[in-house]
Amino acid sequence: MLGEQIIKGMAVTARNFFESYVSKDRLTTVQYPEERLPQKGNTRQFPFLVYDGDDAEKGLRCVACQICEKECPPKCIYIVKSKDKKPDYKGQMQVYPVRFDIDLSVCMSCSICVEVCPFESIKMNTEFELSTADRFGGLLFGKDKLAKSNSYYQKVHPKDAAESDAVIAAEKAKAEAKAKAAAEAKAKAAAAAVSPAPPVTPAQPL
Amino acid sequence: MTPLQACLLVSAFLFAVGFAGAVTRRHAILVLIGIELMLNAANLNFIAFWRFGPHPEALTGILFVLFSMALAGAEAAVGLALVIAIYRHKKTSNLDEVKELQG
Amino acid sequence: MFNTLDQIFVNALHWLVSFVPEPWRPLASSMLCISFILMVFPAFFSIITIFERKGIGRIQNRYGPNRVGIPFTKIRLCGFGQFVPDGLKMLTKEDIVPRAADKLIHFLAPVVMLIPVLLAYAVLPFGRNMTMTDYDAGLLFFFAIGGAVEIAVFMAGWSSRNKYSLLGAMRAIAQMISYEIPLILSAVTVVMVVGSLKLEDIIAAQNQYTYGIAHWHVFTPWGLLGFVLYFIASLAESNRTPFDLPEAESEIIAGYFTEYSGFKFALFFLGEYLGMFAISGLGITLFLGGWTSPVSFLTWIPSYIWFFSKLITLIFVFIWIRATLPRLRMDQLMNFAWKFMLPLALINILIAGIWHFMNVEWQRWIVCSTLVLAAYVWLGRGLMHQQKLGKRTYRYAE
Amino acid sequence: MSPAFFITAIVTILAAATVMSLRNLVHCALAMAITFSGIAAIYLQLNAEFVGFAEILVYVGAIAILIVFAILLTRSGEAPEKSVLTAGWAAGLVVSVLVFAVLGWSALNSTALPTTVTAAPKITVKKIGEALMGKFILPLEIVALVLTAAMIGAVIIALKEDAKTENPGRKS
Repeated sequence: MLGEQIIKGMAVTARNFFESYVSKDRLTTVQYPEERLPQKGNTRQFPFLVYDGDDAEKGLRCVACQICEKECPPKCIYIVKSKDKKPDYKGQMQVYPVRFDIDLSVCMSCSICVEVCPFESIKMNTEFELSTADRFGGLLFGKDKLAKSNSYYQKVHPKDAAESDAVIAAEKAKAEAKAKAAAEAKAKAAAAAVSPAPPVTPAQPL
Repeated sequence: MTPLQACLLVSAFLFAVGFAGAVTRRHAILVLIGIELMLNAANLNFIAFWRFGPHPEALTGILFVLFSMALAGAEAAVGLALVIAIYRHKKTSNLDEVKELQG
Repeated sequence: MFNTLDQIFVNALHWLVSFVPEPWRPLASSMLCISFILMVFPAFFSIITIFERKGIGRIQNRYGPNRVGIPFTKIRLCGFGQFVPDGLKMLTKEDIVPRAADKLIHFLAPVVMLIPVLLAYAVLPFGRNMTMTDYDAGLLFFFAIGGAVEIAVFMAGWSSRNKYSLLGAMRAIAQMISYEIPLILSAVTVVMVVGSLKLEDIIAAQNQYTYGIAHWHVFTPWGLLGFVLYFIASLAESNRTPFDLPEAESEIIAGYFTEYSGFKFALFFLGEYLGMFAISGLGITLFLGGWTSPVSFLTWIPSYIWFFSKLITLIFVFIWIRATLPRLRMDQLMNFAWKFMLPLALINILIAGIWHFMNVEWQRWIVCSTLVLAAYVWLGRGLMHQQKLGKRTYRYAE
Repeated sequence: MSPAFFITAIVTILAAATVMSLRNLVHCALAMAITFSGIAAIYLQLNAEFVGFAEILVYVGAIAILIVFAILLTRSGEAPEKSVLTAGWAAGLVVSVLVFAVLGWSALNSTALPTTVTAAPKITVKKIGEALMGKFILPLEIVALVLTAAMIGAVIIALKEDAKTENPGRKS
């Protein structure tokens, strides 16, 4: 009979209408600013620089090797090396970047810089509410805005942070082992150097 | 100047305008509009005389106007159908050029 | 006490009018009635636009607007303040007039659209003796004024000098004309049974109760068929889905009001909704007993409450249908009007005649119900079976 | 001559004059619609409500749209360049002015006109219905026949005769 299908269709929409007030899984919309969906594990938005300890200047891991600058497809990283050096986490004297800019309006969050970085110093952040009034300067982040502490990194990407810390610990252990070996070699060499000239009396203790 | 005379004057003017339009204008549809106006002027007279006439309960004026409206509708329909048919044949609705008598 | 509550508006009107000196009284009372209508129904229009957006949202499993409550404050009112920013946006938008448009007619079209729609409210009975002007031929007045809207649609479509708006206007006029006939014929059945064109008499005829149920026309077989026909025709008359072809966004942008923006578009929008309220208001008066209460023990509720609650439920069904049914193609739309609605309306008049002259109580129920069912099924089968898709034929405009 | 009647009369007269004087045909059709609604308003003032509403329904609602459709179908929406008047327009104008003079004069000083202003007759739709069905039953049936014949005739005339006489110019 004419009109049966119309009534069936109306029944479906009516059920939708009343169930949306009753059952919870029908209405899946999230009221964005107030409620937020939990972020997925490997969320990545824009890169940031990691520093150890609490002082961004001293603890910055980046050694301005400019590999990420060369590898970045849209060329949105700009690094200026420093003249002097500062010790890095292994105690070696390394150059550090005086200026490390990333143009977030150009960056396409491909995280190639994270992959190529040999020093675990650049990672992907999960913060996306970066809207600014100024389209050019506002999204050009300098070193100060990019640097975040390692603890922040643990909080944002716990799993990757753990791996990165493990790598760094291993590096440090290897460096210390090498340093210890070098120290022993130096000690032996010093010992060897001392044995041919024993008569030199040690300096007078003040 | 009784209201009846006022109505008669208005309908006289409408009739004159309708007649002028029907006679002077070149376009076929405007002639039809002129005829409609003339019919309406006549209806206005009927209603005026019915309203101010001796015994309005006879309702002859009103019913005459109703029938004339029905006929005016039929006439407009047929007239416009003719105009469209002429336009389709001669590609013009200018009355001066529609002079041939055969089909 | 109930009667005072029921007549509260009427007494307020008389009290206010009594301040005016004697010769100006009728003018003052009509001015007050006009201001009442001009206040209530545009406010009703703004609320209904929010109900519509929230209702359609809920049907599609999402929230409707729920952010704007009282402007400039934090109160949300779950979205019921949305019409203020909407209205403001509509008013402050730039009013673009196409260069090739016919300025005068382009400007006049929304005005000519709004005048008949507002005039139609003069005849609707909102409550017990709350009709603004009670003409003896009130129903004819309503349909005469309703017919005058087509000229405004044509003016809008033609004056914007734009192919789509002209096409939209032609479709809208063709649709309005072909659905006006079933609309009027379904109202004729009510006039036949009640015997008068006066809307007050039509309501008085529906105001009696047997076993507590009101004598609404919709409870009689011919009345139900008439109401269904009237409802479908009023859907088409106010260009609502599934007959909203003239303003089908997907096909011809926005039909006849493509070239309108800002305040003129708001007027068209207002005109469409006010037309919808007027036609459903008349539908309520004709078939759903106007301001009478459905059951005898509820008559203490004031009459205008009944009218407006019925109006809201009818508008909800409009919204419900808009959220459900897809849009009809132009030939299906015309086919449905001329091959289904018109014959059914004519048969309905026959059935109403039989109903009127068979005065044996239960016999006429059976006869009329079977006739209604038979006609519906027979015409419905006729409509459903001829869906043979012939080769597509084209007619070129020469 | 109440002020309301005076205003409506002026509006109707002006609209009627513009109908015949405008160049663009669609403007004429819309001015015609205003004239018809003016006439309907005059009917209402003469207490002939039923006829006034019928006038709006028939003329403003239907015939105006019919004429506008005809204008569009015959492609005369734009104003023509050449003159809109026929050859012998002057004579026609003179005759129509004469017609108005004669009618006006006879209306103003004929003696047979009823001068008494009678009270507004209380007519109801029921009386019109009874008169239609009673005394005027024959004209009603004849008008019904005329209307059907006119409708069928109009459709046949306007029917596209691509079936019978093929227009050589156009491949259908």
